Amino acid sequence: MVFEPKILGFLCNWCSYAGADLAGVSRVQYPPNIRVIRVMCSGRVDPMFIFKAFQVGADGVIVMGCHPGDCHYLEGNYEAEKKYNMTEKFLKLIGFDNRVRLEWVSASEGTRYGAVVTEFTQQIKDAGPSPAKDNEELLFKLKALEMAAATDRMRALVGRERHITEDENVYGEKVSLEKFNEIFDKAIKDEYERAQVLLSLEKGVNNVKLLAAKLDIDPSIVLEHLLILKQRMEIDFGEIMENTPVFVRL
Amino acid sequence: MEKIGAVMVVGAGIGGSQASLDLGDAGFKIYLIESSTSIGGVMAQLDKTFPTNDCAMCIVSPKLVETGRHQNIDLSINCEILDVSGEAGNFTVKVKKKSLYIDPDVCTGCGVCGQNCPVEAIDLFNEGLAKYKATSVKYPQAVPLVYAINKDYCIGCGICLGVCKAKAVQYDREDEIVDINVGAVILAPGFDEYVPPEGNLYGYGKYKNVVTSIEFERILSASGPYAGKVLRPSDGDIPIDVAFIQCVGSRDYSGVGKPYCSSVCCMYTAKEAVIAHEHMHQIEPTIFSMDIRAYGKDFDKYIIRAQEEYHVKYIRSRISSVTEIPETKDLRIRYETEDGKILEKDFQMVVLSVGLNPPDDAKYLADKFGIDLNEYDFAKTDIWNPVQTSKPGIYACGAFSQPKDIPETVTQASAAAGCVNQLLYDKRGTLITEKSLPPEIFVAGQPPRIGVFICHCGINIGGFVDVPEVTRYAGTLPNVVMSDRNLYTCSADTQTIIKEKIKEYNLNRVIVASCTPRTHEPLFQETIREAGLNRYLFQMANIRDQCSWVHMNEPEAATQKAKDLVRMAVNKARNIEPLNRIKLSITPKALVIGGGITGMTAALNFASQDFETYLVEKEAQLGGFARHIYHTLEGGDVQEFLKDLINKVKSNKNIHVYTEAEIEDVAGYLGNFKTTLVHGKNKEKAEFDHGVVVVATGAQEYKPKEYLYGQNDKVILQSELEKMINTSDDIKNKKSIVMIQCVGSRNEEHPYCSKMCCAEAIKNALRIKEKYPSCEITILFRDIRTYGFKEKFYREARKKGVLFLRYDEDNLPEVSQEDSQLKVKVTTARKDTIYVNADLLALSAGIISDREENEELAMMLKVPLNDDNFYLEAHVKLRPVDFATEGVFVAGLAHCPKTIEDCISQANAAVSRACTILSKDEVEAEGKVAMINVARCIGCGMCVENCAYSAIEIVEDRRFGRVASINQALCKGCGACSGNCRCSAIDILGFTSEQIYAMITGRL
Amino acid sequence: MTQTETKTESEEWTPKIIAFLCNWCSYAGADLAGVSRIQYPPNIRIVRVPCSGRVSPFFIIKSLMDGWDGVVISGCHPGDCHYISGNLVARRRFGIIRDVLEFFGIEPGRVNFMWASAAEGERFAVLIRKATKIIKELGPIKKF
Amino acid sequence: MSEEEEEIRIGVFVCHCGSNIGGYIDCKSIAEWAKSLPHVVFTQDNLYTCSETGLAQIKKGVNENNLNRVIVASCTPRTHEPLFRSCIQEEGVNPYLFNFVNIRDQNTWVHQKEPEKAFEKAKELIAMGVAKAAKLEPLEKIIVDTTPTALVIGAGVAGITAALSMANQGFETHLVEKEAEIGGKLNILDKLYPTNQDASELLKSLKKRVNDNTNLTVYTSASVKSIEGFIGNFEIEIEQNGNVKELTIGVIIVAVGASLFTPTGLFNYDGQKRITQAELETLLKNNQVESSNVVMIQCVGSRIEERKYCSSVCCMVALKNALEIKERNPKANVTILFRDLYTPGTYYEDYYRRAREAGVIFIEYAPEKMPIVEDNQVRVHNEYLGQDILIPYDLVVLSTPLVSNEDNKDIAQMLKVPLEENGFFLEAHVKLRPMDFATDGVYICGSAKWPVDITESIAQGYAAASRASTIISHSTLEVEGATSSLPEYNRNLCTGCEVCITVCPYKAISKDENDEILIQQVLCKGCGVCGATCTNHAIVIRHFTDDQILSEILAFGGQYDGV
Repeated sequence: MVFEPKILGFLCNWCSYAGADLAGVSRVQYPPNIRVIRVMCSGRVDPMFIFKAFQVGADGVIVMGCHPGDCHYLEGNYEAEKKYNMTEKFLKLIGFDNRVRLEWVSASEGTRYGAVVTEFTQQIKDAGPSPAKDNEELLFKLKALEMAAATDRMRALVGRERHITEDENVYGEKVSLEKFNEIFDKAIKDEYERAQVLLSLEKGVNNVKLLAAKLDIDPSIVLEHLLILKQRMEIDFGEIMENTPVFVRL
Repeated sequence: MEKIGAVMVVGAGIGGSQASLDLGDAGFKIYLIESSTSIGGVMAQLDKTFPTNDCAMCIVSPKLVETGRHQNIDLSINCEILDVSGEAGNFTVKVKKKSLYIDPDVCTGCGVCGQNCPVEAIDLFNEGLAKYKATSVKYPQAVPLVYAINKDYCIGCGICLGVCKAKAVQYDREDEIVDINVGAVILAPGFDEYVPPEGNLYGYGKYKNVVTSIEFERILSASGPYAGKVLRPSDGDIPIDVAFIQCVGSRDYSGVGKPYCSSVCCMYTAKEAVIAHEHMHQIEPTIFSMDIRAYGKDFDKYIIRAQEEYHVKYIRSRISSVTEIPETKDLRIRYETEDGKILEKDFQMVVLSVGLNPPDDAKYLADKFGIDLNEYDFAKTDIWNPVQTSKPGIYACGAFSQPKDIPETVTQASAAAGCVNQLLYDKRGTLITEKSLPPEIFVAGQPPRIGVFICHCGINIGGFVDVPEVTRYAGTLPNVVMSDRNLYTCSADTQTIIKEKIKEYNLNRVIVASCTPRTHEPLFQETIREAGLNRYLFQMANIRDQCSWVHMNEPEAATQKAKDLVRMAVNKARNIEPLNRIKLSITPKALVIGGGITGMTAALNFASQDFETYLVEKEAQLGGFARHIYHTLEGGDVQEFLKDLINKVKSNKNIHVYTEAEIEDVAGYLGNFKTTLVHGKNKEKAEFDHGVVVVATGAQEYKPKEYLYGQNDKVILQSELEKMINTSDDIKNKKSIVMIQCVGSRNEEHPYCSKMCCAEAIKNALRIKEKYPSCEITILFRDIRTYGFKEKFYREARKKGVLFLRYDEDNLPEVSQEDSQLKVKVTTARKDTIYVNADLLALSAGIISDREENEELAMMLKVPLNDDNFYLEAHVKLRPVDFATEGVFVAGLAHCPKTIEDCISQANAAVSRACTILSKDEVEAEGKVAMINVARCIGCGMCVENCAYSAIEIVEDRRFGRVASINQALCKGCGACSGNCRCSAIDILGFTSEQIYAMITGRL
Repeated sequence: MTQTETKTESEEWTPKIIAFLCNWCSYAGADLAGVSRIQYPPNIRIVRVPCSGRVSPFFIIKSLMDGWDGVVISGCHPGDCHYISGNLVARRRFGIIRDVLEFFGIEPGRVNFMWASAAEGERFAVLIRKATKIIKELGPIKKF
Repeated sequence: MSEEEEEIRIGVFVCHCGSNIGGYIDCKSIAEWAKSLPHVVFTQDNLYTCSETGLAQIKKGVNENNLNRVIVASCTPRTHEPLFRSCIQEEGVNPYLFNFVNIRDQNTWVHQKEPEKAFEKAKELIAMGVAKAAKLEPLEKIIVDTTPTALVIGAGVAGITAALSMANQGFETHLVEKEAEIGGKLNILDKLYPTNQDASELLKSLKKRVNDNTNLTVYTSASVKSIEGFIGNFEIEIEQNGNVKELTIGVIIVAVGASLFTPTGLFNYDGQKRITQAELETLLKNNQVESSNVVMIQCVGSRIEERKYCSSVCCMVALKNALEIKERNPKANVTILFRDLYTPGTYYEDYYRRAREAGVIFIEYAPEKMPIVEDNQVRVHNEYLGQDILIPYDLVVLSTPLVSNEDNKDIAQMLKVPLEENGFFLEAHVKLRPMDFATDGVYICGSAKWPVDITESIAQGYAAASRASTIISHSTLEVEGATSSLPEYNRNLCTGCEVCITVCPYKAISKDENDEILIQQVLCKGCGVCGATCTNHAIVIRHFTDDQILSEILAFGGQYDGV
């Protein structure tokens, strides 16, 4: 059977959705694999939506917004780009980064819309069906990514990224993208691992060594994560079993 | 130059805080300058303290809170010293107060900024074991509880600005540079711990399960990263076999570490081993050590307990290598035993007992303040006065001059304060301002009119507790005439509101429902006092620390609890009455008991501050035991010093010396003692009043019954040997001299170390070797305890050929006499038996207390003795020269064996503590004290026994016969008497039974 | 008033516990639990006393008579007392009170003595959880 | 609460759109299939749902089946949503309980060759639409009263034009000028290009019109002290001579103009023999120019590293003044040293030609080899000759740029509008909304935005007034209901971190006096960026809530939340 990917598109109302309509009016033909969710602005696309989409069986997700400078809401698409970049970085951790795309399509680019969708559909076809389907482990990881992206830490960083790297931070200085990314990338890795730890705890994987083995992270790092999660009041020490403390999710 | 009545204290660890408190209490203006963002220093990092296993935080935090709030102490954190000019009596110090980027006056320390900061950085307070945020406070109980932004990590995202409800974040806050004019400076920057360099043989930095002792301290701490669970960093398991390796970076002549002994490591290692075992019983600690230097008061007992009760194993060895077993991350230690075997053992974790280094900025400070450092870069101090630096007017205390433990640090802090008192005494009270307060409104007997202020604490309370609902509820409670809520009740503008409301509603009781009274009650009490209400007409309900913060997931239950707590507070408030603080007048005179170096130093210090002083000596002449000492190990001429001291005492018009004196009675209490004594050959009677007492009665040399002492005249004491060396030529023809250490010390009869004997033996040995290099000297020892910089002399003695042989406690040397030849048999640790012929045998006899004499005086002064009959101070760690009984202090050998310099420090410290009282015309006692209902009292005396402060006595009452009577000046209001009173005759003002019943019964 | 306290069927019964904490160690420990945001059951109401030695046996009996389901008394660890020996006095006193309570027919488990230092926020929470559990198992107090 | 408890009853109407949809997929069977979806109680297929008949069918369906959610699967919401919304509104159903499913433009039309797949796609899109519809909540549009008054800040030619235009439309208009006289740069100009009309003439006529206009109040030597509120309802404080006047204003036009640049230290500028064009204007005005050798240097202080922009008016000013000198003294030598001459449009190009014809000499210089003004001659390197040319002078005139006013920042802060890097005001969109700010109700014209000449200033003045009048020509303002909000039940989630404030391009979010986040519904456009950014998921984007979008995603994956 030919693989027909399920693709979810988030289209901004003013440019991309209009472009998609124009494609229709112009009878531009493209593969019917895409399902569109209309949002007012690409900046509305919460990273959570994308992780969720993969968890419920999407093979690919595409976010489309106005071209830089054309945003109906002035700058929403710039914010979208930052959020998308973070999402992509997260997905890269599980090799899903080739299943997402951010494209700028204007209201007048019906043909281009068709081309982009066609091309992206092909890309996903080439990539094959999402390995997450019925794959406990990948679903677990996707869930972890979703949780990680939803932490206030990640959201604060991504929410302020544009401001402090392109404009100026509170000290009137511009933070170099390099420095920002160093912190950002570390945060992505940490939060992903911590989310995995939390999810594992829920499944009864509850001490440092078991967690380290399951998640393939150095036990000392697992311990660090656990301590931070404890500070955040997500978990607590439980009883001690054979000289190893057990951690419990609160 | 005009003298200035202000003092700068640099470094706000326990030493700096103590010095500030002493001097602040004595009426000086204090500028306390701290380089980090909160005070408390290393002590605040500790879990427990030796030798009592006291919780460090419990005992230090009240002191820190007091320091932070003291009205004469101006505390500045995050500071840097830029420049110093001037001279003793008048210095100008340029200080840079580095910006915290948070307004410390506005920050309420609620911590929301830290929780929301997205940038994680390392937490230094937990020694890198936990992560903290770019906005953070050093530790949860920090004083001042002010957050700071670490700009090195901060990316300037601005989140903290938004989440700070108090609006304390100020990114454009600039550094401030101020010139501070002071009369004297006390340097108390503490120490920095030794960090094993890269490539160290212990694998520190390379193996995760090798940690330093200070890191291990945080691991042990209940408020540390692992919440007090002992876990190893590699995998969070509880380690079973834990090795402690001593002398890491100390007593190290290889050039990697430091040559001196860090003095405290033996004890803290034992403590850490004990606490580790206590926290997790499965842990079996092993300590690798060279000598065990448990030379302080009750230290040896602690080591014994560690071994016997906590199964701490000691191995005398320097280890040769530590290697990690990659699969398990366990550590394999290779070591050589005393008898020469090479062994290996695996441990789950290794703790390195790292030494104490001079502070990293020691050279910088020395340069700025113009003081000299010694060969190890510690502050160089006067040989007779260990707190006096090379520059007059500048004093050093604590580990800055030599590694030392907490009580010694606290003693030195007070000693430095004592020296400052001496320098600036006539400027006391010149730079401090007393607040003028309106007269108190008379409210007694009026129906309560209660005002309740409920705090949102930003979102800290309001986020979980329905504050409007609690406010509404409070308004419905009996006698509550107004209830209001505030964003931050502690903010300055709210204080104004409270005062206005008191006027508007004619309030006569005020309740604040917010955080904890431990930190904030004094603030609100001050506020209502300013509004004319007695400060005890205040109640606090803790609805944050003990409610909203601990029930964050149950907002409804938390709201209900907050209501209950407010109601309980209202119920209590309805029963509270104004209290008065009793004022006691002070007789500005001092009594010093004991005319040795300690007593004379104390007396001279008092006298030079124009306090009339009575110096009482039981012997015919002054000088005490020092009359038998010629030199110190470091080379000081004791006799000359003593002569000078005696002359000064005798010529001082403020000192009345009584020799051949015997105290008959000391009556009275703090500020108002009356002493009677007889003195002189004719037993003349004398009687005088005084405000304070310093006990400096000293101790005695043990007269051995062992080793043929007294039977063979070749067997002498070290003190006799010293006399021989210094006054005769008798040594000349002695070919072999043997010394035996620990004679009459560290045994069953005297289970403590006499501290000085090792130094004494080495001093004499070195003197002999100097004069007669061919003389063979053998020292038989158990542990050589040349702590601190004295280590140098031990090393020198070894170099010069002095033979050191170690024997075990259960295998004591034997001395026999064959013909005229003395023979000493010793079984060494290698189990070899050696015979040494001795032309002279010197016994290092211990120091013992005079039991009878001490018991008699202790009874008179109502102060306790310890098991060894030395005087027992109020608190082993933090009140080393105080007694629980106020106005009475202890110094010198009466406290425990110690060196001359330490005696001098203690003497000055005792003076400083006494000056906090003598400097005032009157002292104010706490208002919350015990009160006797004489009609109910049957005079059983139970309360007298229970009172730790000797504040109760049984008196004859005209109407009720024998009843208890409370000296409110001495009472601390703990309530131990009341809780035990069988007749319910005692009540505690401020915590009366009626008030507590009201809280109990007002449940619904 | 206390007699009127009823619980709705659906709601699980939770005990009401009164705690007497000494100001210097346990109260500070309870504060630290808060500062560290360590969560414990909200059934406890805290009364601050200067020292555990202040807690008269009457306070305990009065509390139980008044309908509190349990009492917690916590002071400094032995040797840590701010008032030198107040906690030791308390310890001696409370050694006896459990027997007295039993004599009255009150389960001794309703009265819990413990030590918690100013650094033991975690321990404080654990002890409160434990005490709550014990008292919960004992059920509501009998009314006098 | 009652709405929540109310049973959700969804009706699905599938449009054939003639053969546009029906020609490819079987709408009838789709409608039939849709009945199987959760909460769907009624379905119908219509030939043209948007026709009178179709609308009547919807109304009937709603009435007979008690529908409280309506879905139309047809063309695109962008064109047809309002129609269907008002249709169900007429039947008493809140218009926001309507949901559109696009099965034509984005389905049948684009998958004409794969009708089976298009059929499946249509079903899935409808399933997603139903999932979202089940989560929809009724919303109300917000109506705000507007005050029919205007404030114009700056009484230069742009400001006066805008103010007159507003006043002439009958709006009470307030014109604030910081100087003692109105007129701005007209006060210093001599002639105006390309007509060579006297600037004073124009000024005189403007002043007269201002004075005669009863709707217009002028405040000179005055400044705006504070601006609170929002579109239609700004609260303004104007300070004049120490007195503060409070006004309620509907719209604000920023026309603060720009400042002259003094080229201290450049080309030996001394204000005597080496002056600026502005100073030359004054000399010309007073007829004091007697020089016979005039050298003008263009781009002095503009198009350099520090100030990268072209000031756009200087070329024309130089030409105008050169011609003026030539006209008064045809013997005078006038040389213009330039980098590029910008004379756009026929009028201006023509003007340039006239200058050449009049004998003005043009010499190009390169920025790497700047002309050097010596004591009596100017040394300029000529690329073509490959050597320096020496031009004797008795007057050097430097063409300096207009620069932004120093107090722009204060005004920008009060208005919550942005400045660009050179300190000029930044409009909402460079191409599409040149007179608007992102902040509603605030408009921009003249050199405050960018250096412009008189002609352009006048044009912009009219344009800004026209934009502004669209707001206050209505007594009320209707605001979209699908905006972002911080609902009461989410208040405790808000940490106050203010990230939403930074990302909101409309400055619709601020903190109120209680330090709590306040979303000004009137200003919010509902883009949703704040909601997607909110660090603690406290902000709800109405009509596009997380819940609604997630249910669409779940439906996409074949899952139905809550069923």
